[in-house]
Amino acid sequence: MQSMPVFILKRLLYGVLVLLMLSFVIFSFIRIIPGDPVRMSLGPTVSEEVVQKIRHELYFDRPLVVQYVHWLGGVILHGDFGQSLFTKRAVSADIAEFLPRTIELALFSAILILVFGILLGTISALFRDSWLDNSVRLLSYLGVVTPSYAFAIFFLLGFAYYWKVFPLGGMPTLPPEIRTTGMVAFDALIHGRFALLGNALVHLFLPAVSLSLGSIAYQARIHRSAMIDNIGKDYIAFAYVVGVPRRIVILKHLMKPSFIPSLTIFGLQVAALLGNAFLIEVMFRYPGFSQYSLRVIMAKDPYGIVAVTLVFGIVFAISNILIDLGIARLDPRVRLRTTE
Amino acid sequence: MKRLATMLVLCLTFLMVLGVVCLGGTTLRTTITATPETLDPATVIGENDWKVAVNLYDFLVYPSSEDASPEPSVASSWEVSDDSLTWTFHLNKGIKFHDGSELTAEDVKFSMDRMIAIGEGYAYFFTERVAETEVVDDYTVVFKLSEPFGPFLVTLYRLAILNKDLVLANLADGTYGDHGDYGRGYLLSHDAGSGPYTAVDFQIRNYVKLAKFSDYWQGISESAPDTVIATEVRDAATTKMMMGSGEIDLAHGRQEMTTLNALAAMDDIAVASIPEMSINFFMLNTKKPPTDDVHFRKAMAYATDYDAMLAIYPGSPRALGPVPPQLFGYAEDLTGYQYDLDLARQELALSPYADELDRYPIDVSYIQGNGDTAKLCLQFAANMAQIGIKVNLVEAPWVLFCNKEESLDTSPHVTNLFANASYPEAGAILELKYASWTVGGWNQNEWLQDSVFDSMLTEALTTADADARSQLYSQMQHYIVDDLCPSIYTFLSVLRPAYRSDVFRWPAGEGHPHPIAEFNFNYRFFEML
Amino acid sequence: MRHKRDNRSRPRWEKFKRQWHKFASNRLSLLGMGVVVLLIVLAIFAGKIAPYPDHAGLYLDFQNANQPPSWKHFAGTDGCGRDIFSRMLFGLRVSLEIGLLVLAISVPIGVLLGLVAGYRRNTWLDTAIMRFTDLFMAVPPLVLALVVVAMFTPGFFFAAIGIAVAWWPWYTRLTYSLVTSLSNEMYVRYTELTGAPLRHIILKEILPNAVSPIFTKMSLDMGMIIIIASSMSFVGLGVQPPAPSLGSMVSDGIKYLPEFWWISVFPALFIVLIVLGFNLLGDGLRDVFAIEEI
Amino acid sequence: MRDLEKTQDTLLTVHDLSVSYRVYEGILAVLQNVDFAVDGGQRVGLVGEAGCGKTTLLKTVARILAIPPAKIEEGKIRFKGRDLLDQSKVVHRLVRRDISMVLQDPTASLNPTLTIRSFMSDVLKATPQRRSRKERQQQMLKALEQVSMPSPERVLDSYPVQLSGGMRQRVCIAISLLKDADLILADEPTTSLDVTIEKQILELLNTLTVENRKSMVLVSHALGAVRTMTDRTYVMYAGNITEEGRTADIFRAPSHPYTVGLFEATPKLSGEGVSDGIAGELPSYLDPPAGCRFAPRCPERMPICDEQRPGAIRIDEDHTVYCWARANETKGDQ
Repeated sequence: MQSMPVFILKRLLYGVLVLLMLSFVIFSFIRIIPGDPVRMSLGPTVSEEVVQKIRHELYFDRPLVVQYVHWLGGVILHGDFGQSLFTKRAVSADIAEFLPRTIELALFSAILILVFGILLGTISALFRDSWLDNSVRLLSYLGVVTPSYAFAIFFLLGFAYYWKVFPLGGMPTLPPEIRTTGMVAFDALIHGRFALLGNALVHLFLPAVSLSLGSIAYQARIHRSAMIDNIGKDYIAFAYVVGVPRRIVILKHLMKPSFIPSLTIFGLQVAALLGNAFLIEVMFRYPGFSQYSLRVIMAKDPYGIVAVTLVFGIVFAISNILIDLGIARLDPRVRLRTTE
Repeated sequence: MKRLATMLVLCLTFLMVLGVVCLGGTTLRTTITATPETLDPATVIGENDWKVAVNLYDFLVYPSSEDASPEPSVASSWEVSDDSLTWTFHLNKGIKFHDGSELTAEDVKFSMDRMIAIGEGYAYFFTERVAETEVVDDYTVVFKLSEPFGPFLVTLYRLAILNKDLVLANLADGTYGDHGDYGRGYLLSHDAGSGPYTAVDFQIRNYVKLAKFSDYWQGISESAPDTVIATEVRDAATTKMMMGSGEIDLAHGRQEMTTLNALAAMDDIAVASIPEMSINFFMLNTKKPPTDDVHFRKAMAYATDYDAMLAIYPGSPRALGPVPPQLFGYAEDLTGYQYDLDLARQELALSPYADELDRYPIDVSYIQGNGDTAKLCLQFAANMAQIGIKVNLVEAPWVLFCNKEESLDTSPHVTNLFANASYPEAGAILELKYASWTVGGWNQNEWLQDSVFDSMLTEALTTADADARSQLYSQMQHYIVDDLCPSIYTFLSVLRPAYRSDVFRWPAGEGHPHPIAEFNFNYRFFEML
Repeated sequence: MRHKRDNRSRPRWEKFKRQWHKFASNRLSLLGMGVVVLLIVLAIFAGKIAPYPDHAGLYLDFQNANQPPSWKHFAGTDGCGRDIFSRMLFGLRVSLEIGLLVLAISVPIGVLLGLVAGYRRNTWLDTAIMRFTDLFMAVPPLVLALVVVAMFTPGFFFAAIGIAVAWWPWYTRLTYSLVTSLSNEMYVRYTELTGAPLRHIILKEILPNAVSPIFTKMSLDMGMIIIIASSMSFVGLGVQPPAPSLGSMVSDGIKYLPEFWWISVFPALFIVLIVLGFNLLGDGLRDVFAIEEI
Repeated sequence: MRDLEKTQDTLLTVHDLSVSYRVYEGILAVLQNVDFAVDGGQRVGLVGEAGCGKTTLLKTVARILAIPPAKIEEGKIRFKGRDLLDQSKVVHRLVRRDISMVLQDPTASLNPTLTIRSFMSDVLKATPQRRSRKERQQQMLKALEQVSMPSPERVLDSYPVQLSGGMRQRVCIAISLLKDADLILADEPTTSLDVTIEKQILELLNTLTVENRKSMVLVSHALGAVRTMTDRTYVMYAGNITEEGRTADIFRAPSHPYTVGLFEATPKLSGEGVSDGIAGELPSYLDPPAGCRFAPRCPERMPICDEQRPGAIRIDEDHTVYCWARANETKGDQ
């Protein structure tokens, strides 16, 4: 146990290493592909001197490695991801603007996945082969195979256009004075702006649901099978026979080991979330990071792209580490192995 | 979950009420296809940027709502030397910037110098033409040109006057020597103008919020909206919903026909039509086979079914040449090309590629997102098929589209695009479309690089006398259309903003659109009901 | 040597029969297989089956634009008056082609690297390869794919490349774990002892046993890939018009919601059906080969 | 005289129990009309080669048989005069209070994600008497010391993985003894342990049961242990009881050919079957022999063996065997 911090540190370091390599690969990509992004962003009417000047400012006239190192220095020293050619502002500023909203969306959906995935999985495992189980399984199957944007369409049609219980999309803006994290609902909550909170939630609801349904379904499937093959295990039988009450057996002796596989899958689900967020944010006009990423990616905005991939990588790595910690927490075998 | 939903909705409605109460005064809620990237008028050429800029800033001269000819604005009067190289402007007194300080000649000089120094946006009007700017006294400023420049006055519509002191007070370190970043950082999200409105809140990709500037020097009527919120709404479904539910009063004018029809069907919703200084081109690459052959190009021009295309954009007038008719220097006597397959086949027969058409399929590239453009290109492809020309359609996202235009070998045979004159003279669009120095941009896929044309253009632009200039312009148009046929001119672009006629009145709605599209969105002239 | 192989092959055949029996005993798996076969047939004979084959490409009929579903047009028509049902069939073809192309690119690469790394376990080569795969698994596949496509030009081919770039590492991982587990098994040890060459061990011993898991994963991935490909067309970086692609059909339809709902709803449902088919099939296979969650 | 005892305090009687498993290939008829009894304070041995249904029998009694796939075809189980097969709360409570079991595999029977402490305290909390945390602590330590566990404090806070096989088995026993059940079912408590520990554990069980006068069913391959520790012995083969009686008698004069073979094969006995002792292997439960299930392997096989199942033959006043061969002998005697 005591050497857990070391383990985390190792994981972090490794993650950082991978991300550095990745960013370098992307960088070299951008440099080798034809077309001059600077000229592109300014258009043909701008004089060559100006373009050259900006190329120089952005290190595009230096060798790849120099540019990369300079950029890296900026990132490490003062979190400066370079300047976006298309929003004409510091990429870091854009990230600060857009990332929190996406994080909020992702968290919201992640919670939905965890809660409902586990819940449904447990129910159908406990009532195995009952109509309940079967219907859950059927639904989860449909859920797994339906792409998130399909959900989005159906929900838009249903809840936004016909019943009009939810807005079509967008997100209320955060009054600057209460901006702490940049997550609208969260900030509204901690500053007690409940009207805004309600509004934010109402805007989060459909995107989050369409984003998470597929994962919920998958999570449920995994958790179900995990529980079912644990039910057959000797230690459950033993727990019963030495007189542990049913309630405790299920909630503790059965739940805890079943969480191990389903938590592992949960890690993958988070990744899926970040990916799918692209379409969802586009469809719900959710002013989030994915939408921004899409823009810079299409714009071939050099620093933008690198920053975007890097940020995704970071979020990804962090979530993975958290998952691993969770598993280690649950499973002494893992924990002992890592601390050996 | 339904209960949760309804609960949330209650909160939402409550909040809306709250919002309205808080704002107070009249509010005009409008949409734009994209928020500006910056509020810095010196660096932008985009429609959306200027729709905002005309409200934030003042200009030496202001385009008349009749024919876009220059009228006094910040400058009460001006005179030009006989060699038409020295322009002297006398400024009005007591013009207040938004921070209360007065607008003087210093600010004008500063704005011009800054624009040239930065060299982005519309700076190319002035770089290498404006040799220097002199401040004679607080209310007199003199521009010294290095060569005569005919359209000089009208290009001043793009010189927004910045508050020098304010900008200098907000310099960050940058690459403009002792000017640091020349206030670019500050102007990303603040205005430094004297215009009828001031920017109070700007969230990029989200919305811009303008507030009425009460002591605007020309005065501003009570009925003009106190607050204007321009929200970025691209997608049609949302626009329809919000218009229907009255969440917005004025939708941007770039809706598709299906959307417009749906909107027009709603009650209290009118659709204004604003002709732009812009034309829809099929730009034929004159350097790539087979479109490098003039007969081939003419064949294509004859094979295009213009009426079918106008049917996709109903109400847009047919364009015969590259110049929109409302521009100074438009050649009335152009005949252009008509849909005539026989003529098309004759022309095609003259082209060296006539008998090996299938060896030369042509790529037609257009910008993803607007269904009508797609239909246009599908129509075009269908037409070309009629004379045996094979077409590959290439839909590209805006920026990838631009990427391809950068170099000759990546740019396609044909692109479909609207090209926009940046000042109300034929020269503007002729230069943009066909000058050798504007190749490599999305506005010119022709890669014309024709020395004859270049020299004509230079001559025209440096001709001070209006009539002479107009003459040259019309010669050029004939040369382009009749001899070279580098593009197929389909129709004149018309903005069609839908708006709630029960909420406000505006000139464009009354059938008096301003000839320069952006200037229709100067909210000073709006009248809330 | 030869007769030794015969000995092996007969039980294999028996094994196959038994497995087929087990597979067939699960109705859902059969349904999945049925759907997939049907889809493949539809895709191949789209030209024959589609009521309006010419609507798949350049075709304009603004008089018939945005017609609701009817007997004439099962799924209605789109903004250009093209029959959506016909376009769906051709879109299906495109989707399947992309799926196959992606697998054709990523599986061989992935498997090969996996085999090499697995067999040169705990050498620098192993480390290098596996770290390299980590590189490509560090961001969500869709993001990576989009970046790659944006670098080049959008279209069928590069869309496939983009996805493949994000996909091969999973096969490397899978093969790697298979090899490491299999190579511990007795008979491979044995072949090692008999001094059979590495190539022989990999080709004759490991690969045959790795086939079924890999195959299963492929059929499961087919669905995923089709979803991702359609997502890419959805944002305009996938297959380019006029070639019909389900993803872009969906996204085109969105701006016509809610009046012309059918334009995007039917293609969306069709995607669901496709993915459903492949997943059912894949799960069936997984049960038969008794493979853990891949 | 034994009959008297029986009427006095029979703790557990299993009568005519048949249990089968539904599986993909079909129905496995495992237990077949098993009769089995345990008296108060009595220790009963149950022997037979691996896979002959011993565990199924015990699990059925302890009511931890996984149903499905298992199914109780017929039969009665009475415990303290109550029918164990009925699902009423009373019976449930009764079982939870008075029947405890030690499973074969200690590793599998301890939840890898729980510390010994949390497991034990769950058990203690369930017992009728209320205890303070402190008392529980003592109780646990006591239980662990009982099984002569070195440094019990450390063990309490460790996870199963951190313990050796022997320690795990002791922990299991300690846990199963936490509630003082009247009947302890010990299912091969010593497989997977090396000989020395095996000895310790068995002695441990022995003393514990003797001391607090518990009844115990001991399933074990260690025939020596069964011989020394138990009063009665049942011999099972392929889901049938083949022979039963006083341990002493059975070991002195094994009667059923299977028992004989079993004893001969002793040293080799364990997981991998009895190939050396008796030729052949267990019949498949899918379609077991119509007659005596041992017939196919039986050295004294007779035609009838394949047709009818042998009835109970009393060869001694408390020694019963199910075998045609013996039946004829007894006839011969008369």
